[in-house]
Amino acid sequence: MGMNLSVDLGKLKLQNPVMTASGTFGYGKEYSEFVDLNKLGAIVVKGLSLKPRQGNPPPRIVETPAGMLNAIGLQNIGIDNFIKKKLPFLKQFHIPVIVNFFGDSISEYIKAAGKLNETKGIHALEMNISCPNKQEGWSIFGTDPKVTFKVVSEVRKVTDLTLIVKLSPNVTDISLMAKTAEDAGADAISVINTLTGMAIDIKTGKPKLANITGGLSGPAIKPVAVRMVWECYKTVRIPIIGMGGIISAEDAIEFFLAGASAIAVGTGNFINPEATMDILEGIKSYMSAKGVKSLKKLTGAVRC
Amino acid sequence: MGMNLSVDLGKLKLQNPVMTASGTFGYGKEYSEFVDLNKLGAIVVKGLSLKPRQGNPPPRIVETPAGMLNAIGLQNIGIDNFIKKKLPFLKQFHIPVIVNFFGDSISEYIKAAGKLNETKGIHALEMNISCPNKQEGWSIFGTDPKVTFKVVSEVRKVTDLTLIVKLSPNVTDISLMAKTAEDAGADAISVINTLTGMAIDIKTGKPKLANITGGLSGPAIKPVAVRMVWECYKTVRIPIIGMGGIISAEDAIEFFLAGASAIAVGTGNFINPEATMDILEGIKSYMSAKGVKSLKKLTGAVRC
Amino acid sequence: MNRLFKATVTDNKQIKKDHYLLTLHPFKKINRPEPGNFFMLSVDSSLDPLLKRPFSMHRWLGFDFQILYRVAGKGTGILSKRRPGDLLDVVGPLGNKFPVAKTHDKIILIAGGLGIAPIFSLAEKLKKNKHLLFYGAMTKEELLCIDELKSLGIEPVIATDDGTLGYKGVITDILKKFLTQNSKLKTQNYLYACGPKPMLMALSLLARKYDLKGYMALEQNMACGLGTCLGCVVNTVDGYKRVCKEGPVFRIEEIVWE
Amino acid sequence: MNRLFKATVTDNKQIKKDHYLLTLHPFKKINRPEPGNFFMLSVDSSLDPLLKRPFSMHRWLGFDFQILYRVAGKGTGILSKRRPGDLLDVVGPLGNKFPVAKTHDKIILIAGGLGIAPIFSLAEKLKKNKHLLFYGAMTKEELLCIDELKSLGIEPVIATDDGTLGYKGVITDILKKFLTQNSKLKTQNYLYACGPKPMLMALSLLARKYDLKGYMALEQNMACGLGTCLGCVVNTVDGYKRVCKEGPVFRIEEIVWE
Ligand SMILES: Cc1cc2nc3c(=O)[nH]c(=O)nc-3n(C[C@H](O)[C@H](O)[C@H](O)COP(=O)(O)OP(=O)(O)OC[C@H]3O[C@@H](n4cnc5c(N)ncnc54)[C@H](O)[C@@H]3O)c2cc1C
Ligand SMILES: Cc1cc2nc3c(=O)[nH]c(=O)nc-3n(C[C@H](O)[C@H](O)[C@H](O)COP(=O)(O)OP(=O)(O)OC[C@H]3O[C@@H](n4cnc5c(N)ncnc54)[C@H](O)[C@@H]3O)c2cc1C
Ligand SMILES: Cc1cc2nc3c(=O)[nH]c(=O)nc-3n(C[C@H](O)[C@H](O)[C@H](O)COP(=O)(O)O)c2cc1C
Ligand SMILES: Cc1cc2nc3c(=O)[nH]c(=O)nc-3n(C[C@H](O)[C@H](O)[C@H](O)COP(=O)(O)O)c2cc1C
Ligand code: FES
Ligand code: FES
Repeated sequence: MGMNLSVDLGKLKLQNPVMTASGTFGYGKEYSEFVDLNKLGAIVVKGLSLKPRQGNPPPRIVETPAGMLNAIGLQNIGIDNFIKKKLPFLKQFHIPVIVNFFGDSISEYIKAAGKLNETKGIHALEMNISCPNKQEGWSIFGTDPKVTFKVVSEVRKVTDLTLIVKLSPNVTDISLMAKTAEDAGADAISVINTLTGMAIDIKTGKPKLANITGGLSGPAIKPVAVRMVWECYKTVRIPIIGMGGIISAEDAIEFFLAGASAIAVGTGNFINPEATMDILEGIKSYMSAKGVKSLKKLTGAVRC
Repeated sequence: MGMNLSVDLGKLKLQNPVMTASGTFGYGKEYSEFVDLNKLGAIVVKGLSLKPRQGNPPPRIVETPAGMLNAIGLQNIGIDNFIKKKLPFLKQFHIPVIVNFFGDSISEYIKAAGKLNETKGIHALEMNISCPNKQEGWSIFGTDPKVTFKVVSEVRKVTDLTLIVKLSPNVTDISLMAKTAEDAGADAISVINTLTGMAIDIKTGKPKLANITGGLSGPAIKPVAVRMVWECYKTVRIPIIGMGGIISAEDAIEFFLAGASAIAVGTGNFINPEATMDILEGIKSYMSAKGVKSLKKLTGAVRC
Repeated sequence: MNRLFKATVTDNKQIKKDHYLLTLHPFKKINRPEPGNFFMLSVDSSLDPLLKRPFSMHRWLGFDFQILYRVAGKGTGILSKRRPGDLLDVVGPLGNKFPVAKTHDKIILIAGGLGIAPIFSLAEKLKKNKHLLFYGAMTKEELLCIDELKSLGIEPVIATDDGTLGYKGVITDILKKFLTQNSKLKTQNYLYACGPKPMLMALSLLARKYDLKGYMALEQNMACGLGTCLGCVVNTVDGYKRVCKEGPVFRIEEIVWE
Repeated sequence: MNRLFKATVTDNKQIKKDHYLLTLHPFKKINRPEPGNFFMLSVDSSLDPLLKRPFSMHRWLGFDFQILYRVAGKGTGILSKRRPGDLLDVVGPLGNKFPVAKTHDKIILIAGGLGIAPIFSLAEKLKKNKHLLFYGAMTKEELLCIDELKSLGIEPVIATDDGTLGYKGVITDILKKFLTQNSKLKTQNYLYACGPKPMLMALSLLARKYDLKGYMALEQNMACGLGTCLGCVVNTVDGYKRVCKEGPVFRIEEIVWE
């Protein structure tokens, strides 16, 4: 019916706007039973670092009202293992593979990006500068604009892949962070990562997470995420990947209207393993009911 | 049974820690049908300004997952009308009346505080430097530490009442804001006000709130609020009034363990008009079940 | 009297496609609700939906009462699944009522769609010979309580958008015809209306044109229902007023439609 | 086969104070669940509770299957209110199974509390003469499935903390006695256990002391149930392993209790 769902993220073209949020879709394999991966806009894998990491002790997750806290602590198999053991599976599919990565220092970011840049079968990089689960001093990558500019522009130098910077919502001014990422050379931004939260078990008097605090995700944070996407949209010209509490097509459309060019489903996958496909179908139905021929028309179309 | 529930906020002593959150309890009268006001720890009234304000156009509220957005726009009858028409009713009760107030400029803050300071029957002031519903440039009172220090220390000069500063959660570093308020002379801090959020009606393509954005409250934000109370507790020595999503005694106790000396119930009043009393009873039951004789023992007692 | 109470669902009947009639049995004697009053109902103890939902008093049965509702979204969807024996938390009766003065010669009631819920209670309260009821809906299938009205001796003037019953057209157009044909009707009458916004806007114009007085019950998103949150305001000639407290019933001429 | 399916509640029976037996009829043929496997169930379509809840396969009825559960909080509270005809979203069967080798001479099953849910399915699968079942609970009132076990020809060794049925004491103490009295039992046997953490910790110590091999099914908070979120790990001698993927059944000696 001639509907155009395609999305441009820098040089990268997605066939449709439905992506997976890093850390919620593993390396794709587990969900391939529920979702025809070839139908996704792109797959974003669990955050990787140069070396494998064992992550935080359990308990690592706890449910909260309409949301969940996680403190996985960036457990991952490391870039080398990913390339050897996980990437071959993903290469079978025709969709872009986007690798989410992070480092403990600027030089680690650079090394990781350089290594990923050389690897065939990786189509874009998503820099996580915002994960709140790490120790003191680290969160500065995503909250101090000067440091953000530095780390993003250094990474920009070592990769010609589409570079997405994933922003932390735990800041006073998200649009400043968005602008900083744009100025430093990002091709796109992901908005938002998790809000830092905490839950206490009043029976034991102990935090419910071994890590004490964790990242809040799920429907509870959707209003904050939509607002941040809208603020970023008013500020930057690079495309925005919207995420935070998307579990239905209606949610996804809210993000498009607020200014997102693409969206990612995170916690929604846990609630419904087929969420991404249901959302894609729902977006199509909405567009045809509204007579919208091109998805690009929806981006930022909120009438304020 | 000899349980001590009292709380000290500066010079002010509360008989128990259960307060009402500004803007959710009117001027007390409406809820007096459901709650024996004499049993509250304190009553905090709707935010007042020097002049009456008509607030934002409707729609002003919309429900979100486990939360709600409001954009009342600080509608209020003004300090003079409050003193004339509402305060006499409140004076009948033996509990402290805490007046939440705000201004558009430092001089308005000072004038408002001065006027309230002279008024008999007002026991403490809560400065709202954090309401996210106002126009551009205003939110700086609650997000720029330099401005926060200035406005709080100026207000401190004109009042000897207990001065509570209510912090905005829409900041990168809540503990810095807490420290700033403490250094500027605050006797206590309220943590947290609402998170800025947005919701879009995908049928009409318009924001669900006439004001576009609004403040997110209710259970959805509880994990963020608990985390912020905990961060403030580690940083300041003045008492913390915890709020954000408290609807049950269990929620309240979480805040005490995280570091709150008292708590305030906001959105919870809408869900259950008797919430404050149910919470007070629940706190007592918890304390007697745990053999805790003094509420002060619970404050900050989380075992990390 | 404390207006918070628990009530048992004694019946929750699907009366038309999306429409249900809920009968509630309060645990204690409650204040007698008047036409125009509403209740805030918790459909569930879950945190989603979070807030209570407002519903007009539809029928007062002496101790029990009834709510007539349409499944409009999540909350009403859950409500439609409540079964006899289930418990609900309720606050009410709330708000003001339709002020019916004895002196009014003849009263014209106008209901659009679910507006029939409170208008029915008003019709039931009035003597049947003292009023005329205009009742419009999208289609025949959405006309409610026709039999109940008949058994009260009330024969409404009916209009449906698609003409499947009564006049074809919107109810305000039919009313307009009546008013032009019966010039006497015009001044001696009071209008009492409830219905969707476009209907009430049309009615306001009509009232201005024919210099008619009257009242209408409005809706607005609500959080507290008690007048404290200031969330439910509508714009009036005297500034913002709260639907839950100064309303839901307002004088027709005081509302400023944007 | 796609393990996401809808199932109809055909029965949801309260069998003891807080304990329920849920029978589900899947809309499609599902993979045969093995003892140790579990399912993720949506108790509701609400966003609170948000996540699916994990429950062990208790009894496989050929096409339908049963879950034995205790009301532990909000989600199980809601589940207990589901009635025949209600629909639930389910993912499963998930996780690994109790690996029962043919060569094991004699098998000792140990269930503590609700641990009987999966242990029962294992007992049902094994020949009755090949195993001994130790079953402990707080009190007689919390012992489940006793009649069902009997009808399978299984006579469990029972212990209750308060001595209201069987031995008085914790089940691991009773097991210990047995082991010391029957030294032969020790080496030729495999333990298969499920129960609360303190029981499993005690069992681990016992296993180390008597050099017994075996398996135990663990629990952990879960979000995805599919191995992707890395939320459900437990510490093992080889580092963190996911309860939903490498487990829920682990070798006794590999678990590192903190
Ligand atoms: C004073 C008053 C009396 C009412 N009487 C009745 C009645 O007798 N029968 C009846 O069926 N309905 C009545 N309503 C409307 C009813 O409250 C809404 O249909 C209901 O709250 C929708 O809840 P939901 O969760 O199903 O829908 P949601 O999923 O919350 O929303 C669905 C739609 O309903 C609208 N809506 C949500 N909340 C409200 C609200 N508080 N008021 C108006 N619209 C809302 C939303 O904007 C949306 O378009 C009344 C409303 C008011 C204010
Ligand atoms: C593999 C596996 C198999 C299980 N099999 C069964 C079974 O057959 N029968 C049964 O009754 N229960 C079983 N459980 C436990 C069951 O999942 C929890 O009791 C349930 O999730 C509690 O949900 P709730 O909303 O009622 O409780 P909540 O209100 O969420 O919490 C109540 C209590 O339950 C604990 N809890 C919450 N989620 C989990 C979880 N995912 N796993 C363990 N504990 C949790 C909480 O820490 C808290 O102490 C199993 C758990 C796992 C991981
Ligand atoms: C269990 C879990 C693990 C996550 N891991 C990562 C990660 O490794 N890197 C990252 O950038 N974001 C990570 N996130 C954040 C998500 O990608 C997403 O930004 C966030 O959860 C908000 O979206 P949601 O509400 O749809 O889940 C993780 C989120 C969850 C819930
Ligand atoms: C309808 C509404 C009006 C509010 N008005 C004010 C206000 O006037 N001044 C203020 O400082 N906070 C105001 N707040 C914020 C609350 O006092 C409270 O900080 C916040 O809602 C978080 O608590 P809760 O989740 O319990 O509601 C308002 C909140 C709501 C929901
Ligand atoms: S609903 Fe709160 S003031 Fe009307
Ligand atoms: S529950 Fe997600 S990895 Fe196990």
